[in-house]
Amino acid sequence: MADLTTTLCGIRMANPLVLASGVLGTTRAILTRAARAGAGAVTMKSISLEPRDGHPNPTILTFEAGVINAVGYSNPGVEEALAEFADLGDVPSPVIASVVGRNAEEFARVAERMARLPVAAIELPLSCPHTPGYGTLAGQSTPEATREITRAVRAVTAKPIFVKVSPNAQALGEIAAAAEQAGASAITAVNSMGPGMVINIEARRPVLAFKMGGVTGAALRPVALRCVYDIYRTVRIPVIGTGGVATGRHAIEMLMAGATAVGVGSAVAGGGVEVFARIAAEMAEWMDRNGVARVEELIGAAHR
Amino acid sequence: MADLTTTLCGIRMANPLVLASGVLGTTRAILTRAARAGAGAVTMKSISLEPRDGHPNPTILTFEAGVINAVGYSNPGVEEALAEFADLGDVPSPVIASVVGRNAEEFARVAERMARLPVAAIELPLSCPHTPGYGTLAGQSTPEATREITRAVRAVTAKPIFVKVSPNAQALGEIAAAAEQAGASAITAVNSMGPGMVINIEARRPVLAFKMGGVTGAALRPVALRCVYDIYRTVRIPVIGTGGVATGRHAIEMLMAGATAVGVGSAVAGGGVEVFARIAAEMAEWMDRNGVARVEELIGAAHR
Amino acid sequence: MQRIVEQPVMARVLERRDEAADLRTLWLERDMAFQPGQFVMVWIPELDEKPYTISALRPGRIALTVRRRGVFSSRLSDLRPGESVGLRGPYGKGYAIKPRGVLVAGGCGLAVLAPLKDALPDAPLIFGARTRGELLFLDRFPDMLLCTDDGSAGQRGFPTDLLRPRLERGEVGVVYTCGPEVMMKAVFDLCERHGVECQAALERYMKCGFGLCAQCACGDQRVCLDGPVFDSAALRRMEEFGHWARLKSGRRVTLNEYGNWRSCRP
Amino acid sequence: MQRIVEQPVMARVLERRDEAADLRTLWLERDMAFQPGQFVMVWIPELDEKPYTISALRPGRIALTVRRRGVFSSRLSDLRPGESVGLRGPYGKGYAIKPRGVLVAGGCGLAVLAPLKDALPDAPLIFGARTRGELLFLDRFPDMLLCTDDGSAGQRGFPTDLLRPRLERGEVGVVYTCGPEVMMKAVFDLCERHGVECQAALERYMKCGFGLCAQCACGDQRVCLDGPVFDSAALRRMEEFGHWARLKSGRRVTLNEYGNWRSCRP
Ligand SMILES: Cc1cc2nc3c(=O)[nH]c(=O)nc-3n(C[C@H](O)[C@H](O)[C@H](O)COP(=O)(O)OP(=O)(O)OC[C@H]3O[C@@H](n4cnc5c(N)ncnc54)[C@H](O)[C@@H]3O)c2cc1C
Ligand SMILES: Cc1cc2nc3c(=O)[nH]c(=O)nc-3n(C[C@H](O)[C@H](O)[C@H](O)COP(=O)(O)OP(=O)(O)OC[C@H]3O[C@@H](n4cnc5c(N)ncnc54)[C@H](O)[C@@H]3O)c2cc1C
Ligand SMILES: Cc1cc2nc3c(=O)[nH]c(=O)nc-3n(C[C@H](O)[C@H](O)[C@H](O)COP(=O)(O)O)c2cc1C
Ligand SMILES: Cc1cc2nc3c(=O)[nH]c(=O)nc-3n(C[C@H](O)[C@H](O)[C@H](O)COP(=O)(O)O)c2cc1C
Ligand code: FES
Ligand code: FES
Repeated sequence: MADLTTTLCGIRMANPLVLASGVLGTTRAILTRAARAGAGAVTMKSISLEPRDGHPNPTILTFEAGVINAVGYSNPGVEEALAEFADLGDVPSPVIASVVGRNAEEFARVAERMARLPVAAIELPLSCPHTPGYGTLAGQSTPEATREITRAVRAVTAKPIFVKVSPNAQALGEIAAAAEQAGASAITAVNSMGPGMVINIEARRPVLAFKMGGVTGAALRPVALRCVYDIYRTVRIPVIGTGGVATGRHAIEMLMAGATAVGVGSAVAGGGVEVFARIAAEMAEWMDRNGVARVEELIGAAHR
Repeated sequence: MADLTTTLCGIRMANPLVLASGVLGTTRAILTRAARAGAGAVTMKSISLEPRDGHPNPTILTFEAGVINAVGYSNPGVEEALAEFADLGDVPSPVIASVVGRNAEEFARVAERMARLPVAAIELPLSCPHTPGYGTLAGQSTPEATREITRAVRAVTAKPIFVKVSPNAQALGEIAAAAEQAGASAITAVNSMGPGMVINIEARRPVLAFKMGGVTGAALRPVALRCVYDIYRTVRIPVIGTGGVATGRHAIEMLMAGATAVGVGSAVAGGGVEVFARIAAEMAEWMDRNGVARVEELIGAAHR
Repeated sequence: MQRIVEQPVMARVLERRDEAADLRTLWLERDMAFQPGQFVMVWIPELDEKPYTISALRPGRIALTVRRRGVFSSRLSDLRPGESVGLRGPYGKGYAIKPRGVLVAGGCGLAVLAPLKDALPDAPLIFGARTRGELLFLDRFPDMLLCTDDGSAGQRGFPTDLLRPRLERGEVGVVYTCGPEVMMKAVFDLCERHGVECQAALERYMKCGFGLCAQCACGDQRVCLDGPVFDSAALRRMEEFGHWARLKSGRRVTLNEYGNWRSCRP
Repeated sequence: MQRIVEQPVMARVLERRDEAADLRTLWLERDMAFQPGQFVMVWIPELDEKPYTISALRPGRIALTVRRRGVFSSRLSDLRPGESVGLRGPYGKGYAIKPRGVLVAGGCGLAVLAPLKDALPDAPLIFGARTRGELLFLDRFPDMLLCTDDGSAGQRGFPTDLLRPRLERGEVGVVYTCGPEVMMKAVFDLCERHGVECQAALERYMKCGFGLCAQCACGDQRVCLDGPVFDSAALRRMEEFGHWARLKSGRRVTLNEYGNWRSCRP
């Protein structure tokens, strides 16, 4: 049987699948469930300094080609998160803390505290397209901001830092390079796309309360794949390829584009928590059929 | 029965549906067929100064959520186009000429000649994501380039000019405003998204010969809708809302987001040339059921 | 792969009817395959979207029974015939029907159990409210076994007081309950003592409604998809059941602090 | 809405066999529901993708018969067992079977008609080539009516010479043809004079293969989706048939200039 284990920035994973931030990751118990269901690593929903209610509902919809959301970083704030995730002993996979802030200083303040938890890495999404004050809407999706924020966080923790980038960024290569230079350990590519909009024609109104929201799932997949391909050529740190992965074939495409690990989020909507075990099984089956013994043989294969 | 006629920059259309550039529009005979099949207006495949073979095959694929292409502006060049489209007498709908160039001067040279044809308008795609020397890859997707190119073309023709923008552009509002100020008559929103990539895992290679290509169809729809919504708030000239429209409901969503006309391209892949008549019928049926007599009542309705 | 489009579809209000103090039933134009215990997300454009159960179904129409409580439920209650709301769903897992069931409702939790009672007309239905003015569906279910905290109608006391003797007599196969979580916890504990299965419909703050965000987490369960109805085996594993719930931000608070809408108490 | 994923799926070469000068058949590992006249797009990674017909089918395998002509067809012909190519399709509309059909093939157009002959073993098959060395499938179809331009095998002359008497005798219900377009035009004109339906498989430069780009336009028809097989009614309306074709850029040129791959002449 193919060996699905992989190592990401020194973090041993039973398989390359990472539960993406914002999907399922609200509590320790749910993280535990996702890990038991087969996720090689699990990411928390992003945590900010203060509690946030996020946008009013509707916040999460699907359309014919994926998911669209404007949750708006609802989260209980770092204080509460330290309690919720204090004990991660029963989560059988490494846990990644996702940290957001309105500026470099805030990122550092939250990251410094979250890094005290028994988490394997700190992820910094600089790329949310629908939360005023954060991500793209706060100008965090530029090489300069990326450098500044990554440096600030690097100064407060020795843990691996994953910088999460936007598929919309025009200077994606430069952003990834800036992150690498500033001390990032890996690039998570990508966050949600757009934003997009859904209008209900009987109501004559955008459906999301925030009107627009990030597009993920199938719609994002080819764009995410291209971002991973580009970033792999630009930086030497590993990439967590994220966007639209729903099958073992999709995951292997991501690996071949250059990903060391593969994020899975929206596929939980159609496939349930069981999606991790299914994708892993499909990967193993394909690898066996094609004489591939280890995941490493696949990473970046489309470049050779 | 609902009245589907609409007027776009003085151009009378039997319905708001426009055949998008690059789909079906290679010859006069095919344009005639699309118009007879119910397209309210039809757009030619983009024409450049010299003939272009475009990228090698594979150039056009579909994935689970839409179409991905890197055709690379294959076209017979302006000289040949003048012969092909000299007589448009049997095309029952207005014809839009799509013109591309490597710089403002080339745009003007091609546009000046194409404008002598009996075409209703000249469309300028500044936004192709996969053709070196053109569009996004030539830096045409900025407010400055948009202004310069639009001005140059405005200087050589009095016909309506449609400036076609990219869904990836970060300064979309500014680009639309620059186009308007420089004399554009309408904004076509949007061109293809990304680019994206598709990898064949058995071959371990990107499938498109150009490796990456623009993403269209269902995947693009919410992003296109948001672009139209944003542009409608920014400029006073009309918008041709294009991206992923495949049903009457989709077309009405575009109108409500602010479009005056609605482009249809990728839907031809699943729906055939018949897609225009079907979408128009679905629109009329919805309008009848909802007491909407005329298309104008729908334009921008989601903003009110 | 996601194939189902989770978006609200507008439905017109056909009629409305006052049920009790602050409680109103709205009939909406819609056909729906609905299992008792499931819910729909109700969208009022430009305001919010919240979960509600369907309290009755007829061909071409469904009913929501809404307690006027905050801004949203008030706006919903005040909708007039001809106006529309968006509906998506139904979502979640309903009650699993087993022999010799007893229904135990508290307050407007009866809205959830009402279609189950329609499906099981011979099953006993115990209904408790704080006071006579908060009783509902008295005409619809004339055989209800009533109790009130203040004794103003039916027996004075709690629904558990009416359930206990039946459990002791060994005549109960399964208990279906919906109401304030403290009440459901009491019902569950009682069932546990008698070795009888209990199915309880939980309420948590919801966003997606289809299992993606885990905003509705209770223990490691998503109330929207894994529930809202949970059986004894699941309830036993849920440390949070009867104790904690999460606010919109995800902050965990006591049930009291969470505000217990099903108690129908402001 | 687009639901089918149009992407190449790799298929292994199982064996190869030389058919004639420069003509080779490759057997690929694939099951496919295929109508004679349809085609597949064949992808050689990092080179190009081109249309080919399936010249024979067996359970679990399909055959391509390829004339070595340019870079692509040479690379394809040279693939060794165990190597793979990508296939997508089948695409297009095949021949519509009608009573009393006659097959008329020119050059490697026989590759297209071969599976039709397999399906209609009793239908006469007229096959013309320039010279004896370009004949193929002689063992597969021993009953073929042969002609060569130079008389080196079969009757000296063109396939039309063998078709004409049959038309005159009124024994032909429909003519299925594939070959150089000038030949097909001659066959079509002959059929028109005798009031007999003709079905011809056209060849144009292709990109998508599924009707989106109209790069393959002939008149107002897309050869990839509306064809490649067209009946007399359609052929009559196509001004370009027999006269013009389009290069990769879309430039319209004479058939001579286009290069007539089906003639199997360099
Ligand atoms: C599965 C389910 C079924 C429900 N069925 C019904 C029903 O049939 N009839 C009925 O009257 N109510 C029902 N509710 C409750 C309903 O969703 C609203 O919470 C309630 O109407 C109060 O809304 P409000 O905005 O008017 O009050 P607010 O003043 O905004 O809120 C008061 C309290 O309601 C709760 N609440 C608010 N929003 C939500 C939410 N999205 N999800 C869960 N709780 C929330 C919170 O505890 C809050 O403290 C149901 C809830 C769930 C989870
Ligand atoms: C429906 C259809 C079925 C075909 N079936 C067969 C078959 O069974 N066996 C076979 O040997 N060939 C077949 N062909 C032709 C084949 O696709 C190639 O064109 C041929 O193999 C020459 O390719 P090349 O690259 O080697 O030659 P090149 O030197 O590149 O091209 C020589 C000439 O081939 C033609 N050509 C090149 N590319 C294409 C293309 N994508 N589409 C159409 N014509 C093209 C042009 O006229 C060109 O001038 C078919 C073509 C079509 C349209
Ligand atoms: C409902 C939802 C909420 C999300 N919330 C967050 C978040 O809080 N932080 C973050 O970094 N990414 C968030 N994302 C983005 C995902 O982590 C992921 O990058 C994206 O969805 C692409 O992967 P997918 O197509 O597999 O879903 C969210 C995505 C969805 C669908
Ligand atoms: C195969 C293909 C070729 C295209 N070629 C062009 C082109 O030459 N010029 C152009 O402006 N847009 C081109 N486009 C973009 C379309 O005109 C349109 O903007 C885009 O596809 C979004 O609409 P859709 O989702 O309805 O297809 C092309 C799109 C496709 C799918
Ligand atoms: S509300 Fe999103 S998972 Fe339950
Ligand atoms: S090859 Fe694209 S339409 Fe025929």
